[in-house]
Amino acid sequence: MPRARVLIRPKEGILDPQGKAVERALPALGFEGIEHVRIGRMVELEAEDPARLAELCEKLLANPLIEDYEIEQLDGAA
Amino acid sequence: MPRARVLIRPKEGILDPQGKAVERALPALGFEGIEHVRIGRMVELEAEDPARLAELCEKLLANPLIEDYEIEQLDGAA
Amino acid sequence: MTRAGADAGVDGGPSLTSLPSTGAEQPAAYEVLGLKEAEYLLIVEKLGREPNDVELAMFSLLWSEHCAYKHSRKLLRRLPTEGERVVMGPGENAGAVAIGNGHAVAFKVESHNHPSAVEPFQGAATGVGGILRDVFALGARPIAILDSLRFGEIDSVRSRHLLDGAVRGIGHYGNSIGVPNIGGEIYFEAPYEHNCLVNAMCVGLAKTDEMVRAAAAGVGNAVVLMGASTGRDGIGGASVLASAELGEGDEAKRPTVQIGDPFEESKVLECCLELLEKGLLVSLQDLGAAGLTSSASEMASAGGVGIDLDVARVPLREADMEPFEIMVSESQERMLGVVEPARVAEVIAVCEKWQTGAAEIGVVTDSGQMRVLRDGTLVGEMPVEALVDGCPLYDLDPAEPEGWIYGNRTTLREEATSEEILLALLAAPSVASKRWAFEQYDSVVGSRTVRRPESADAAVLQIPEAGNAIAVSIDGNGRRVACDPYAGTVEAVLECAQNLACVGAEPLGVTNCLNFGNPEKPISAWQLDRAVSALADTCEALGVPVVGGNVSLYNEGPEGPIYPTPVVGMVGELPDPAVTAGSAFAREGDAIALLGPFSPSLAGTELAKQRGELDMGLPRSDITAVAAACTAVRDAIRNGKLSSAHDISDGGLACALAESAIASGLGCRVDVQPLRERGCSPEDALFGEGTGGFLISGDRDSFDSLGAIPIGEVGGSTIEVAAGDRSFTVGVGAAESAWRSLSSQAEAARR
Amino acid sequence: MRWGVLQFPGSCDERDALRACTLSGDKVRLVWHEERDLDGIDAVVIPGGFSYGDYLRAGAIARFSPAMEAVGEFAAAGGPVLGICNGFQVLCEAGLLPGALLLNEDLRFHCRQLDLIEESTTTVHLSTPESAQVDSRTLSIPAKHGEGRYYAPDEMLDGLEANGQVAYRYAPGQNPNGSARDIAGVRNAAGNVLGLMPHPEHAVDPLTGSTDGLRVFQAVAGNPA
Ligand SMILES: Nc1ncnc2c1ncn2[C@@H]1O[C@H](COP(=O)(O)OP(=O)(O)O)[C@@H](O)[C@H]1O
Ligand SMILES: [Mg+2]
Repeated sequence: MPRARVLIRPKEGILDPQGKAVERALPALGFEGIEHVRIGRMVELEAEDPARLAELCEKLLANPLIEDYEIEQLDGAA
Repeated sequence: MPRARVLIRPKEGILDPQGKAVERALPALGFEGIEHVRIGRMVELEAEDPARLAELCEKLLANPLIEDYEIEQLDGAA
Repeated sequence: MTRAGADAGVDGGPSLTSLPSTGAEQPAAYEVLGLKEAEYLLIVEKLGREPNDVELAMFSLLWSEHCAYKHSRKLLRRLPTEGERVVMGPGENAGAVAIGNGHAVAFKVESHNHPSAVEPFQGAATGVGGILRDVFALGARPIAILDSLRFGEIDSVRSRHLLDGAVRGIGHYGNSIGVPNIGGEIYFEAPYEHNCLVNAMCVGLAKTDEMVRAAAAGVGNAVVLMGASTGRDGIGGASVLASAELGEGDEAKRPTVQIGDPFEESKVLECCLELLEKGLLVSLQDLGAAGLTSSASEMASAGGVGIDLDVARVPLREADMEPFEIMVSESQERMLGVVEPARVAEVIAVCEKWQTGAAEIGVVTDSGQMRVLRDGTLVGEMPVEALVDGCPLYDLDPAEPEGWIYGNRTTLREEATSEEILLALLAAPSVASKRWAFEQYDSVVGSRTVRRPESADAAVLQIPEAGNAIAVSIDGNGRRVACDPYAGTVEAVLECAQNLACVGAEPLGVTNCLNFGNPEKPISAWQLDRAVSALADTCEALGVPVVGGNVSLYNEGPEGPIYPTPVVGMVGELPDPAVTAGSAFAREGDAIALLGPFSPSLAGTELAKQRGELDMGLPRSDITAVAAACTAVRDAIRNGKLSSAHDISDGGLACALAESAIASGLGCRVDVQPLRERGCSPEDALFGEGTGGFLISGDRDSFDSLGAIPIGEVGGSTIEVAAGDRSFTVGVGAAESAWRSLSSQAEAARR
Repeated sequence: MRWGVLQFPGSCDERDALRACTLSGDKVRLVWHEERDLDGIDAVVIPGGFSYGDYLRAGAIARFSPAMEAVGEFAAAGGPVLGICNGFQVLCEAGLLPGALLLNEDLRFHCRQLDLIEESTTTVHLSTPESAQVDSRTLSIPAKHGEGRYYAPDEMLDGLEANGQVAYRYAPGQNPNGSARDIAGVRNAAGNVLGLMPHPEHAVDPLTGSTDGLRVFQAVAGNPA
């Protein structure tokens, strides 16, 4: 079955508490020069019908009010 | 600054209850033919020195006992 | 320009549907911002000119229902607010009462209904965050959270989604910040289907002489913004004022949903408490609805001073925010402090220690003006008095409805036996055990929790600092208030008092959240008017002051208003945490008795609901008699005379018996004859509801002096009740499975 | 005996831990996460709570603090260390204890009083004279976490069991999170570092439910009840 990857990230302008906390902690760990850290989710799956993935994201995987998503097809269609 | 994306996924063989929960929710929402759902994290950031990202992943972003990671450079180096 | 989610940021504003629609003629900006023409003209008059955009944005928010209480303030004047124990009353961020040994507890309940209906997880989480800030703004360390929730019927997918999200959100915030959640209530009723209620209450502990007020003072003192940086959160409605900079496709940049960050709050909380302990703050105020606009203006107003703020000094999350955006942003986890100039550096150092933000953004002036600058250039100037107290207050135009307006749905078959009815009532999600929900909350952090959820009618927290304990309860049955707003609200207050009595506590103070429909509509206005009178009369009769609260109006769905829902939170004191009681039967062979002026009827009950027989009308409670019964129970508990005490509420005596039995694993044998002698039918006696009923167990000998009427005995493994032709026997195990069924009903969404 | 209780931004059970140490009759002080000096401290508690909000992974950020560096050296020198809940996660992240803690199997946070079985052991720090009595080996202690599913690869688990490094298990049927082999707490090979998910510091006062947690503190301090 075709494999796909969905990347889900907090919408632009929406607070990302996780990214903020990690970014703030980095210098103390010896990592300087790292910015704009945003933390989201990644979903990998196999879907018979990749055409329906957008709908799946809207309904279940992402929260469209606060998250954007992006679908990547990982290998050739069936 | 060069942008990068880190994908972090649960190691093969480790139970992924989030993926399972998605699989369980699918039929009620009218989705058939979706399998092997695995849920991980995505970290996007800008790093002055992309060469240090592997170290960042090993030390902080991923826990090697339970997670695999993958680094994608998103655009040309500085 | 979209208006999507304009009501997501604040609670209690007009809902989208009631805002003027964009017709052929473009409405004026003030109209889109929710101001009436007359209000706008009044603003022009007070300023002596047209307001600019920054000023209009600020006025529109401060003159909103949420901030100005324009339809409720006149009613609230009826409430009794004074008492010997009152340390802080309405008007402060939270009320507070003295509990002895130089300590006080501060508490308040607040709604986050509209944000939770849009995004339940974040809406509920930020609701908890907001009420915590109100309490630590006084210098009180939060020691408990309670939550009062209302959703549509649980067989609706939407309700289960909202329930799941709200419970996870409340847990997420409270658990992370380390404040125990010790109680609450959840009701499921169709009128909440499109407008759920999420009310959160916080209780904090402080040394009385170290508490601070929110009044700005000291001309020349610095105004310091602490905590999170400011983004475009919750600008929603005010976005009509945006200049063209943010183009059409960029609406996502103005998030309609605010994200809570309990980690940031935890740091700000510790930071503020440390600042107060070191005496570094003159005053402190949280930023809630309407952000800087309301916190700065209210501080200035309370202190009778002016404030100059420079928006260019506000740490921003997004570049290029406009001045009005900075002034109205509702970004979470921020606090505003007034600091003597010489101590600003020390304040900033403490904030750095806690890794949280701090910026000196303004100064206290003697101008009586709220002045907004950007890099030193004036961009807005308004008299504080006009902003905070200038909004007209409205009288209501109440009218009693002709009859029951909420509809009926029959879910119980007509021939159901008593056994079947009992099991159906126990399994009703509003009656069933809420363990599924409260186990998602940390109830033990802080080492104070002497009575956890479900072990007693009220939560009990030990306060070693004061050498005693407090008890807290939160209640409000909207269905019964719908049947009779006056009698139902009396019941809500009495139920709190009875709950406190059941753990041996004496009431000290009340907070409340008035969740109602559109006050501009006569029926909702009538419900609100009656409810406030009842709240006032009952608290007056009990001698318990109302020290704070919150009002959330415009709670309506397409089918009409929600059930009118006054949520009452009551805090009481008990001298010794080791001497309290629980609701579980304790000993085989103990006698069971009824105490109090309990005269149940089927009106407005869970059974009437299941039979589809809801209608207007409730019997009146005898407040004085109930208060006397509370005193009797409280004293008996303090004298160690009772093995258990449980107040009789939802589902009537039969459900109360089942709950005491399930909690102990012990059965009982009971005869309801004494209630029949009070004129109750067998069904009234078993399933009727009403105030004033205590179910107690203990030594039969001790009951006489209490005026309690023996009705049976603890023992066996069945609940056996003689009630004429309605007699029944149900196994404790069967009752327990019905009562524990909420988790399977709630999780149906996830399977 | 003097305890040190670490405090990170966001941790929230440290006051309870302080109280528990005091109740077990000892001296105690808070150790701020930026302190590197554990001088005069005989045993360390890494308390529960959400250090750094538990963001990214629970315990992932806290383990880099200067205080944790000091704890690493302290543990290597044989000093007793107790990690509770988030503290357990920090110790695992820091490599001072084996394994990792994952999201609860049902994805929900649970707060409940449960029974823990104290595994009998031959190591010095946790042996208790009464451990022969079956009854005294069951502790009633609250657990409260959303990320407490103990995981280690099978071979590692076998090794832990063989070495007596499994310190506590959830009583049969009470595993709240799907932990491997019902494991609630583990110790390091030397026996001086102990981590567990349930909260002994919330079980030290009869008024709040149980005093069984004191046994855990006493065991770590090496002076069993
Ligand atoms: N129903 C009520 N009963 C008593 N006091 C109330 C009620 N509603 C609001 N108040 C009081 O009015 C003041 C303003 O409330 P609110 O706007 O909710 O405060 P904040 O902005 O601090 O959250 C508070 O002191 C509050 O206690
Ligand atoms: Mg406030």
